[in-house]
Amino acid sequence: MKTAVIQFPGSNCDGDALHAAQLLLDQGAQFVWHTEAGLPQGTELVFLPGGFSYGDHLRSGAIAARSPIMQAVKAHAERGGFVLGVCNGFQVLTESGLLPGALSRNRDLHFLCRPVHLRVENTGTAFTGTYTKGQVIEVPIAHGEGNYYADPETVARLEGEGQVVFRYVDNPNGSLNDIAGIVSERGNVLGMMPHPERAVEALLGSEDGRGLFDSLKGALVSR
Amino acid sequence: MSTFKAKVFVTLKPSILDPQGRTVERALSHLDHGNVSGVRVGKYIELTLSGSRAEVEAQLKDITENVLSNPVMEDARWELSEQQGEELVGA
Amino acid sequence: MSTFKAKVFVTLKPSILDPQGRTVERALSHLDHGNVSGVRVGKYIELTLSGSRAEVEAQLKDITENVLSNPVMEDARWELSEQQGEELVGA
Amino acid sequence: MTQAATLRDRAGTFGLSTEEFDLLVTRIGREPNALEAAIVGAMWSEHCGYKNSRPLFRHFPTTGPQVLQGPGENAGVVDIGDGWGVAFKMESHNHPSAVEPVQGAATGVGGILRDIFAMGARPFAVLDSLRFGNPDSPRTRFLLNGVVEGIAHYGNAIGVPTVGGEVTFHPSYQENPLVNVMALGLLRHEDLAKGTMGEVGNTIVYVGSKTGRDGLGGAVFASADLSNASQADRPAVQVGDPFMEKLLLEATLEAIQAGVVAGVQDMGAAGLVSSTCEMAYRAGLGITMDLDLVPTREDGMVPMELCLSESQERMILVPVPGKEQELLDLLAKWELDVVTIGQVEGHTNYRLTWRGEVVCDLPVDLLNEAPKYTREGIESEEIRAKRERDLSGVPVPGDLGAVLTDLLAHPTIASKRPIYQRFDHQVMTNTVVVPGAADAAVMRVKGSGMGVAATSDCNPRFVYLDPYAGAAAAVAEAARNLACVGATPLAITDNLNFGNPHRPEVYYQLERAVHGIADACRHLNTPVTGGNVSLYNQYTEGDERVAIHPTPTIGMVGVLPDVTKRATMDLKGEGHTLYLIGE
Ligand SMILES: Nc1ncnc2c1ncn2[C@@H]1O[C@H](COP(=O)(O)OP(=O)(O)O)[C@@H](O)[C@H]1O
Repeated sequence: MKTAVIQFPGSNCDGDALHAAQLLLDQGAQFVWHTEAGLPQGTELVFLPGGFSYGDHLRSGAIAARSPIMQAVKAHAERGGFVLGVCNGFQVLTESGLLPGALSRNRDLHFLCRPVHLRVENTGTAFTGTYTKGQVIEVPIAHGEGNYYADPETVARLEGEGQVVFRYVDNPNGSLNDIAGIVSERGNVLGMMPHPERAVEALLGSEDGRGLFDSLKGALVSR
Repeated sequence: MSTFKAKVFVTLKPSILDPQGRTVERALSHLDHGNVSGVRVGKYIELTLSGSRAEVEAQLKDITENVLSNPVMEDARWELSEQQGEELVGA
Repeated sequence: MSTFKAKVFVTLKPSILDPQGRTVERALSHLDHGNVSGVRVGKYIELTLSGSRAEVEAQLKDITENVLSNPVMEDARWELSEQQGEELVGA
Repeated sequence: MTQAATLRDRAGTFGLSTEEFDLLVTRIGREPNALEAAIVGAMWSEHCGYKNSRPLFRHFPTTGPQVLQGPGENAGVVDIGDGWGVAFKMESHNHPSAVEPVQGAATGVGGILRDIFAMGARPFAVLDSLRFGNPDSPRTRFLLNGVVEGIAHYGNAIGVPTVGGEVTFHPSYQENPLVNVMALGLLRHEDLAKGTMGEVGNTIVYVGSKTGRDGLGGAVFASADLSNASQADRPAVQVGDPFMEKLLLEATLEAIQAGVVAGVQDMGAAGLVSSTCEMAYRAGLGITMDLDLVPTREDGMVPMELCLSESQERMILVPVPGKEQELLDLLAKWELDVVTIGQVEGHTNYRLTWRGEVVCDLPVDLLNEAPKYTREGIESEEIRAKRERDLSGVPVPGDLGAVLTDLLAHPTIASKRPIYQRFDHQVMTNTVVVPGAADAAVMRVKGSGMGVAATSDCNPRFVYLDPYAGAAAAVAEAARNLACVGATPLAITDNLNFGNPHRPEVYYQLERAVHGIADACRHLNTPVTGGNVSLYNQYTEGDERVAIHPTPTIGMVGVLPDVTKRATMDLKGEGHTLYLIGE
């Protein structure tokens, strides 16, 4: 699966995203700098990594969402291409309107880094096909602004359409409905606060994030 | 062409819980300021713009609504005043 | 006893680096707002206080200077207005 | 003459004693101007010149086959095999953190990270060793919360994991907390960079943030007694911007790896002056710089401010001759302020011009060779009595279970999870042994099977009672912590936090602790590759000067040839056997 990892100034999980993509998706995964106007030919997955793009100044993800490459990412998403936004990447997705809602400061105002348990709520997406419904997986979080918010109608729609893909078993940040990750209406854009790319090697404590990458690979084959 | 000084106020929508405001409020009540309530913490941004008034007004509205605030959870308003000569510095 | 609505504005002292303002300014210039300069990002805090005007004024000064701002690196100013009945809610 | 007399009278404001001022006059054969006096004061301060501690350093073992870079550069570097090296160093930001804990701690992280990437190494781990006063006091809560916030703010944003540390509480740190931060970076041997000006004709490039008036005189401030006067010093707060530093880090490493950098150093204490002075000294050459070219954040800045400002996130790069434009082009991508401000000269002076005039012209050697003071240490009678106290009469508590729960409840011993979970300890996806899993952290080296382990340790109460044995024990504890995760100890960095060295009982502690560290390192074959000294950690209580507990923090690095063989301390299963080894 041809993967483009977008690098914004201040991204700091870009290397981790690339490492996971190269390990599990495609040796040829590559970085794309935020000032580029287009994605590399044949890009199948856009990976918006975690970190602190533009230092999280103003609002996390706000400035990155307005950078040139995001036009290309939007076009890719409109074509049905896969987009995965993790942590800061999720914030960029909401700020750019590719996913609904917003992420605000954690309930207790502190940055939190620790493993959390997620329940897989919908296995009918390209990102979750290899999990079983209701399966609980362990994936680390590391964020200060992961408190998901959307107006009640939007939340009702997300719930009704099965767009809530991952839910915290024990809500660490105050997110509405314990939402940890959502997909777009078409199901091709996933944003999540926890870091699946940090949970793909047993050496680092958990392999539960592998399923997401395996699912994507499977989804591509069955397309 | 003139120079304008703008002040932008960004606040969380009233319906949204403000954990920071709540924390400040709690801290104040521990400090014997129990008569303080309704604390909300927002952003205050100062900027200087140059151009004609009409242009600058349109631009500021755009910047305020589309960059400086996120309409999903924030309200924003702005004030604009024309600056003369040296007065620009300071404030 | 009356109810007052206070607005507090906290800004970094002019001599102190404002990384946030600097980043926002640069981002705006990339978004074709090159005529924007002097961006400073501070805090805007709203609170409600009850008491006599004199008490509340003294209290607000104290809160502003010692809790809401860090005098080591920030300046703060406040505005106070008396509220009647239902007007309290909303900005 | 009258003006010179005035300068001499206020030598103290430049951090110079009258004797030192006279020495300066003798050495240069004329009266210095105020800027020169201030520059000398900064360069001869404890922070930059180590005038009280350097004579003791010769006791340290500093060599070994594993040492790629010993003391004297921005950081030490050890060889871990397969062409990889680890750069590491520890630094204190005690006094700034006492004044403004968030920014004080944050800029402490920023400063030590710059030391690491100035060596050409990519920072890949941070550890923090923190000491606070009485855990129940509001001031301690304020400081602790602020310091943790500051470390998190900077480390998390720049994307270097904070993988370990320690937090202890003791009343001696009530006013003067200790914030020691250690950083590690990974490099290929061929990328090892040096803080040198290189050769005559090289240009000097300033890169990073603009210079403001912040942190002005911080070097002097950091070495001065912390007293109520520090309230007035408060505007001396420096604000850090991890975002800017991230850009600087990427730009610097890219430039070093592109082979266009002959020398590099960060601007730390005493800012522009100390970085360029040290680089000139290492090259044995003079330089000329034009202060008018320094990018400024504010109007009307004067030479004293331009020279000594401690604005954060700034570096000096010296391009490889002929690659100047390549370097400037490369830096432009990162949108940093970049300007060529001077060049390396055939003479041996440190020469600065401003508005067309020479405003400083001093020998590079003089600036870098601070007078050294060997003082006499005398053990405090009071402490000796405490140490020698006969403990045989102390009754054994009846309910040892209750004692155990009391001990476990003490904040120094209790779980530090509420602290370390505020630090991103996994970014970079290398952290194999995370905080809480063992007493040392282990990071893998991607692209090899190896692991690097690190720990920081010191038991100040032990050092207080017996500086020699206590300091040696800190080294031994660090080595044990590494052994317990399966790593072979390689080398140490130290951070000597002590009181006022003019006091004989403090100097005694410093001297004995240095000997303790040196001897332990010799036994364990872990040379000292660098370190930092923070003196004058004391405060005024009534009329009395109270020194902190002497705290020589030891940061140790080790290697695991096979990172999958790492060990953690949790019990792995029912029926396993526990052994007690050692005495
Ligand atoms: N300030 C800190 N920052 C990060 N990790 C910390 C900090 N303090 C303690 N830790 C981590 O918490 C764990 C327990 O530390 P500590 O209580 O000092 O253990 P011990 O006393 O057994 O050495 C270790 O993994 C240590 O690295």
